[in-house]
Amino acid sequence: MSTPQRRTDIGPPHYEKFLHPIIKNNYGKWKYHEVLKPGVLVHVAEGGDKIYTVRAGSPRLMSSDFVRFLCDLAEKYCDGYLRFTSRNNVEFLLANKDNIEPLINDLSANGISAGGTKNTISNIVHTQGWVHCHSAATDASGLVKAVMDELCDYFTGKIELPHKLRIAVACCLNMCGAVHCSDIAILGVHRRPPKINYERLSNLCEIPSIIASCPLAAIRPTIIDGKKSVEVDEDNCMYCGNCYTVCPAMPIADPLNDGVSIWVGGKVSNARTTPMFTKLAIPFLPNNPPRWPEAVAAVKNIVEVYARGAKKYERVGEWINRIGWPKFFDLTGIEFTKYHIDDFKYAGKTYRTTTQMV
Amino acid sequence: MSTPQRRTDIGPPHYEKFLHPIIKNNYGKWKYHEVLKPGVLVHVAEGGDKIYTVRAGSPRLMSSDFVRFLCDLAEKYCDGYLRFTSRNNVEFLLANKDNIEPLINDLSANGISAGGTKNTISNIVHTQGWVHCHSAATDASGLVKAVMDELCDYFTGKIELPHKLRIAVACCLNMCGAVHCSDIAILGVHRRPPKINYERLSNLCEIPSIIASCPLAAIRPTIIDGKKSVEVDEDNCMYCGNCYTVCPAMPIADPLNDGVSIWVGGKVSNARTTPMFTKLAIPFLPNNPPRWPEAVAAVKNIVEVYARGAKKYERVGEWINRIGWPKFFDLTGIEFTKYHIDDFKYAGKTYRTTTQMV
Amino acid sequence: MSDSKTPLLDELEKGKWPSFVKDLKKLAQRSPKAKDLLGQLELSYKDKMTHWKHGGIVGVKGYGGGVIGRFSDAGDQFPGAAHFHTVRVNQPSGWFYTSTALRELMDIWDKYGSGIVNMHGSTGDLILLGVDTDNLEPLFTDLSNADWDLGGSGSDARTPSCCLGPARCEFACYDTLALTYDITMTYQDELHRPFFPYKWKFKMAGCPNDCVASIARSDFSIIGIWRDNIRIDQDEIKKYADSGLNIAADVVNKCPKNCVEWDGKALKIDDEGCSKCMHCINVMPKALRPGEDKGACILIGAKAPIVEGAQLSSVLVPFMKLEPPYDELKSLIRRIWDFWDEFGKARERIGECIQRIGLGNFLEKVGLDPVPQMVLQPRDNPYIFYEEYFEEE
Amino acid sequence: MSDSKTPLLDELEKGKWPSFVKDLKKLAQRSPKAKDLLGQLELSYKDKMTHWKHGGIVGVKGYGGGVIGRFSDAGDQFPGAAHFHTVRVNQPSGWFYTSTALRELMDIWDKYGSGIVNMHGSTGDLILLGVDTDNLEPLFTDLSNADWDLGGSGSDARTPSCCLGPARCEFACYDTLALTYDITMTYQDELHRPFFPYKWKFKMAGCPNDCVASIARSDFSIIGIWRDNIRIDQDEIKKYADSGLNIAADVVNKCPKNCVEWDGKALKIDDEGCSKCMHCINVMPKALRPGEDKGACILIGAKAPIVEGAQLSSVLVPFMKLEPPYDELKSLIRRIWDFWDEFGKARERIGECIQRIGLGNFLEKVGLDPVPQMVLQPRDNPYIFYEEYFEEE
Ligand code: SRM
Ligand code: SRM
Ligand code: SRM
Ligand code: SRM
Ligand code: SF4
Ligand code: SF4
Ligand code: SF4
Ligand code: SF4
Ligand code: SF4
Ligand code: SF4
Ligand code: SF4
Ligand code: SF4
Repeated sequence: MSTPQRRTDIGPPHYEKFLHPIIKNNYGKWKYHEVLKPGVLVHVAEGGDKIYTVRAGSPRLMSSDFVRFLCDLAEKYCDGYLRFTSRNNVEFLLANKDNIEPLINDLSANGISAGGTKNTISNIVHTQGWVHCHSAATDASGLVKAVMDELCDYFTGKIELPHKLRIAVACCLNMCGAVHCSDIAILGVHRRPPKINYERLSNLCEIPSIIASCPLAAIRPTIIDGKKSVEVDEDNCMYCGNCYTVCPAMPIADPLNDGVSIWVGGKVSNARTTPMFTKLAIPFLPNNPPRWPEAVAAVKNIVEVYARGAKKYERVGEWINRIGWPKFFDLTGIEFTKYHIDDFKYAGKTYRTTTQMV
Repeated sequence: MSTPQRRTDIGPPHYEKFLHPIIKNNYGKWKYHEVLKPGVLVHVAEGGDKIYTVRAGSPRLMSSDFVRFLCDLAEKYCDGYLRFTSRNNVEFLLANKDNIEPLINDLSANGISAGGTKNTISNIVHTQGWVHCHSAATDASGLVKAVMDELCDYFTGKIELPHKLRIAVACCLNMCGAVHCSDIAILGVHRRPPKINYERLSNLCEIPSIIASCPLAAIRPTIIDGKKSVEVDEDNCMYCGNCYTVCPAMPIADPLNDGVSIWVGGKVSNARTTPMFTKLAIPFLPNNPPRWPEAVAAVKNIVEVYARGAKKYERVGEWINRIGWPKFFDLTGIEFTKYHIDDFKYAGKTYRTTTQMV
Repeated sequence: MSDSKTPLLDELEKGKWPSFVKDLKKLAQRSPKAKDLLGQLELSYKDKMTHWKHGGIVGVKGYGGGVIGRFSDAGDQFPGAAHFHTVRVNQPSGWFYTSTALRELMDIWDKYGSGIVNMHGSTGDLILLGVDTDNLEPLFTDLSNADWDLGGSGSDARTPSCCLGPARCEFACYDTLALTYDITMTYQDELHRPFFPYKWKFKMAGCPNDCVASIARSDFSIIGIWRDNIRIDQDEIKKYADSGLNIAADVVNKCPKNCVEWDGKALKIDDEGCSKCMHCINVMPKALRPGEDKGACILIGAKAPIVEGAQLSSVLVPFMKLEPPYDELKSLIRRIWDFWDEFGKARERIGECIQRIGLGNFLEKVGLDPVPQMVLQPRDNPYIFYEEYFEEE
Repeated sequence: MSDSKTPLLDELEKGKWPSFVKDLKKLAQRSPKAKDLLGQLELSYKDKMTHWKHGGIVGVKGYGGGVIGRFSDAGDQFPGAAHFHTVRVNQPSGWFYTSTALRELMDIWDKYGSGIVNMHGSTGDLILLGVDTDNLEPLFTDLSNADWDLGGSGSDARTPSCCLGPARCEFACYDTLALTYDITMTYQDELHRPFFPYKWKFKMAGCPNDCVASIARSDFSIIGIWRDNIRIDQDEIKKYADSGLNIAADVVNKCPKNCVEWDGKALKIDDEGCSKCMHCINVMPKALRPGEDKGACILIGAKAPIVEGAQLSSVLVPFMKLEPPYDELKSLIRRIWDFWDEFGKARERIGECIQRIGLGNFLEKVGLDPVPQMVLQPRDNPYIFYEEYFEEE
């Protein structure tokens, strides 16, 4: 058998090939939608056609067999058409309303919940963690599983929320999980400066790149054993790990001190408010695998306090803006510390330059 | 006659000596006030006592004879009690309501208007200018006179405004007039780097202080004729004049290029919004003494557009926040330029990070 | 004690949310790589630290990106994890699939790799997790023959992604899927052969709801919007009111610009004051719709915190019509890349570069006029670099 | 052409606003210094530039501040302007005067100086403008014998100033005049003998309206506020409503925290949600008053732009009771000055110093606990300097 020819720069398959016929026929001609119940949407076209969507939770990290299982369901209920969402849920696109319940039953028989629409907690956007990244200060998939186990009733809509609530996890400050704009975020953090392996460093790394990598200019050139090297001004290091990203000889992982921080009040949409960054809630909680009980409890507490206090259509950040940060710390019982006070480049803009405290 | 002994560290006269008896009796026991008409207030004490205030415009820069003239009026109408306000207006404190009109008539016979209360334009907070400062890029007193001549009807309340409107003038970037938080501000500006007098510099100035004085690190040490000196990186100089403040050998005044800039939308009070900085409206208008017609017209235009467009109780900045900056530039016909885009340290926070344009 | 080799991970088999451990343990029965991955992960759970080594450059011929090298520091214990590279497969626009296509892909993956996937990566790729260096070329060959290509990694244009837009959403103001496909095809070279100062991400959202988080997560954010008036169907408004929606509380009072009026009979919107935030439309999609003069707002510069702090994208072009062949857009992209090429420093994202150079200077260099829509507010400091002045005669 | 020596300035005799030119021209008839000042000013109007030279250190014995040296660069043309120093006279709290006191002061000033004054300077002083070096000592002697003292200048505590507070304002939440007098007297040494890294300004406002612009213009801003509930007189509310005030539009809708309710009969305020912004009270002073548990919010760090950009003061102590002898306040001031003394750089305002050192570190050093009231929001970047950690055993 001759080796098949490789092809390059062909790009992804054209999306049209993958569109359900109803979608293809009504492309760009949708009129409105309704959320029939949590996890179930109907979109109605100008001409009256309808497409039903069942959204289901997914672990994102999965086996090819799991994908095949999803394909089985898609074939059984919706002519093989399925998609994934920007938050890694899976969506089944149904022409036939009657297939909705059987599909949901099949899913739930396999431990998969429908949900994630409208005013629910959707899937957690997350990253690789210990599963696949060298940079990780914590795991992602396990942490997400632990949190979602606890919050699943908010995903399915069993417990109602004032509005959408979006959680993200990133396992290091690179923030591949884009936790910087989430209602609640969990971020893996280091708490000690990198340890330098001088020998590897001079072989492997470019000194200028290392120096440029430090957000706080804490890395200075130096000479070690006659070789050009670097040293870290530990007083100016805030453990971001970026020097490690550019230079493998500056590992920063430290099982004793790595852990997670909790962030709140970000959002992406332009609905009502402009997009907002996530702000620090809890500077540090220990890495406690396999179930990170401290982190899970912290997130749950915030969700519950939000659910009790927010008004309809208020995202977490909007709720906090209304009640004020002092009240947020008060209601959640979270301690406000020196760490909460910004000291990076826009710090001055975060001081309270008014007598208005709420 | 023996020289009288000088006394030191005695501090200012105790204010109690200067309080009108009605004020002394009702100190801290005021119940409410009313604005009887522009320039005239009545404050009513818990026990029913009343003190009337007539507020009148003042040029701030005045002769001792003018002060005596004010004293004459105070003696004639209010037992000699008068005060000045934080915006340099003069206030007469009257026990007798019947004295209000005669006092106002006397004032106006001498070219002085009552006004400045409530929703008016009050006096312009300003600085020394060419009258008394070495640093001035423009005059202050003359500029203020020219502007207030034009806006006097807004001071007297003849023309109504949606709310208070406060104007400030500062003659250089030191901003002694605190123009950084005013509804409208006029700021004297230079547009060329300092010219260095090397000889004087080495005699008069400390090199490290000069270097530290530059907000943009545009000043570098150098050697001129064997002497330690400095040079200015003209590409990084934004003409703030702070090097001149610390070193007389770096004059920056330049009649050809000095002028004024116009700023809008700041406020100090915590009423409704938090205090706000003033923002750039017009980067440059020529110095055109004695009447600065371009600057006067620019301010008047903004006042008029504000008066037409703002809702009751909206300060200039609140009005702009509601209609949006694009609309502000549109309505005033002011050109938006590269100069309006911040490039100093918080620049990144001023970019529009949303699709919301209003 | 349990017999299991992964007692810690086993805890994650419990609970209401689907368990990746349960799933991967099943896979491990047939995939040695998956088995060793779980073994190493268990070790991480025990040690509380990662066991992956830093980077390592691997790839497929002629491509600079699309593969992330990954080597274990516990390869002796877990040989299947010793090489465990990632292959980023460029997903179809909007993450639409047929089961047939997915099955074909999974079969190829099982043939060469661990059988573990991410559906999907944060940037949008379909991620194949765990393949040996030697299998990279054959895997790629099979993929390409099945019509799949790689996505981006390294200092290149990353795989563009988009919300499902007109495929299933009535709010879409332009065709996000078509544009994403077009951009992806147009920039195949930039996607596969890193030559930028750093990574560059495109994300296309059909409306200001931004369901693909483009304003937070892409260097170049294209967000649909309209210029004319919100379309109102007063009958449907009445029906919402009749059906119990509290229009005063949920719409009028929540409008950030205070520009909705409702007198119990008709709804009025002051479109001039409206910031097109979508809220009222989101609440009453049957009654309200974006206007008809649609296009997109182009924003630039979002990124995660490192180095200069996180940034959101900021407005570059307040409104642009977006119709194939998208010449205006592509010309702009080209001018920006030329600028970046000239002025960008290594590992400096475009957003950081613009902040360093100054937005005003950047605009000049890419040939865009400054407009107030680009800023939240004009400068509040007087540190102006005047460029015009008179010379003494 | 006119005969006048000041044709340009003469233009400023016209118009509705009181003319300083008219006034000073009259003064010039008896004051040669005033005459030459006008002459030099006319020259500036012609040349479009200042004719004052840079600084020059002059003063009165034993004082480091209070006098600003000013010399003309056109002293040959205008000998009366050759020396034209400023004397800053410390104004009484709240700028209250009797005509007797002012007349006495003006007589002294006419004796030694130009007769020109500013009522008042931006910081608050009563400013005597234009005296020769030789006359400084005799002037000061006469002033001090008439109970007047100098204010601040240079790197010292500047003359504190305050709104008229309880003297004539029903909103005052503490006694601004008494505190200002007390502070001024307590810190006479700091006021008169520069020993700080740079200037330090105190400003006292009786309530959040901040009629003395303390939050914008003072390093240490003391702004009155209350902790309990706004006092409501429902009868007076009714009267406002009856007299035509649109409470819904002008109060309810303008409340920034949406915490006022008005049903046409009674007004309700959710005091927990209220930010004490003053607006509702300002609009209906007869009906609403600050609560009874009054004190002040202490804020720190305002300044004009140079060097690090303008700053507003920011919250240091959300609420402090302010009763004589103000021990808590003075202890805080002392701790801050000690800190500044140790950490401040020359010509670095306290606000700049705090930003350089970090507010969190500053708090630690002055012995204040961090509270969320100090910030508008917690940090949004993850660059945290953790101080606690475990050491390997
Ligand atoms: C399927 C998906 C797009 C895709 O191409 O995959 C999607 C689809 C829809 N979004 Fe979204 N959004 C999706 C991610 C997002 C994201 C991105 C994210 O979460 O990372 C956002 C921004 C979130 C944020 O602000 O942090 C997002 C912000 C919205 C909003 C604005 C909500 C708000 O008020 O802030 C709406 C409007 C609404 O919910 O009323 C919306 C509304 C919708 C509608 C109703 C649009 C429509 O008419 O079809 C869609 C069904 C909604 C539902 O879930 O109730 N979608 N939506 C994404 C589903 C993710 C998931 O599995 O949960
Ligand atoms: C796989 C993925 C996380 C995931 O689990 O989904 C990922 C994984 C890595 N990211 Fe990322 N990033 C991924 C999306 C992101 C995102 C989110 C996004 O694209 O929407 C971000 C934040 C947005 C942004 O671009 O700023 C992100 C910000 C980073 C950064 C920080 C870049 C910065 O400018 O601050 C780094 C560091 C770097 O580039 O050296 C990084 C680096 C990495 C590296 C390559 C680690 C490294 O330093 O070499 C990770 C490889 C892990 C591995 O071996 O599997 N990754 N990375 C995502 C890509 C999947 C895909 O192609 O679909
Ligand atoms: C007289 C006065 C302006 C006026 O016409 O009212 C004034 C006049 C001068 N100011 Fe000022 N400042 C005056 C209030 C202010 C204010 C406003 C305030 O205090 O509320 C400010 C802004 C607030 C602040 O403090 O930041 C102010 C910010 C400055 C600065 C910039 C300081 C900074 O940190 O940015 C300088 C430059 C310096 O200190 O070297 C300065 C410097 C000066 C000097 C001494 C010029 C110099 O560089 O040597 C001016 C002397 C002029 C003269 O010869 O008469 N003046 N100066 C004000 C003092 C009168 C008084 O004592 O009552
Ligand atoms: C006399 C004076 C205090 C002093 O000790 O000298 C004073 C006195 C009063 N102020 Fe003021 N304010 C005085 C300067 C200020 C300043 C400072 C400034 O302008 O530099 C401010 C901050 C301005 C800003 O925000 O930029 C100020 C912001 C206010 C406000 C808040 C207005 C707002 O909504 O933003 C009020 C409330 C109001 O007007 O309803 C107020 C209200 C008042 C009241 C009604 C208080 C009262 O119950 O007596 C006083 C009479 C007011 C009037 O003018 O209608 N006062 N007031 C000052 C008169 C200055 C002048 O001659 O015009
Ligand atoms: S967030 Fe950090 S540890 Fe996690 S995948 Fe990204 S680079 Fe790796
Ligand atoms: S960990 Fe971050 S802050 Fe510390 S030295 Fe490395 S790059 Fe700098
Ligand atoms: S603003 Fe500048 S020029 Fe004007 S008085 Fe102050 S220091 Fe002098
Ligand atoms: S004028 Fe300002 S910016 Fe220019 S060199 Fe002097 S201090 Fe620096
Ligand atoms: S971004 Fe807008 S167009 Fe795209 S899916 Fe979300 S709501 Fe629909
Ligand atoms: S889109 Fe937003 S701003 Fe516009 S009317 Fe609707 S709610 Fe108001
Ligand atoms: S600050 Fe408050 S207390 Fe002082 S005068 Fe103004 S309104 Fe009255
Ligand atoms: S003081 Fe301000 S925030 Fe408080 S109730 Fe009145 S208007 Fe609302």
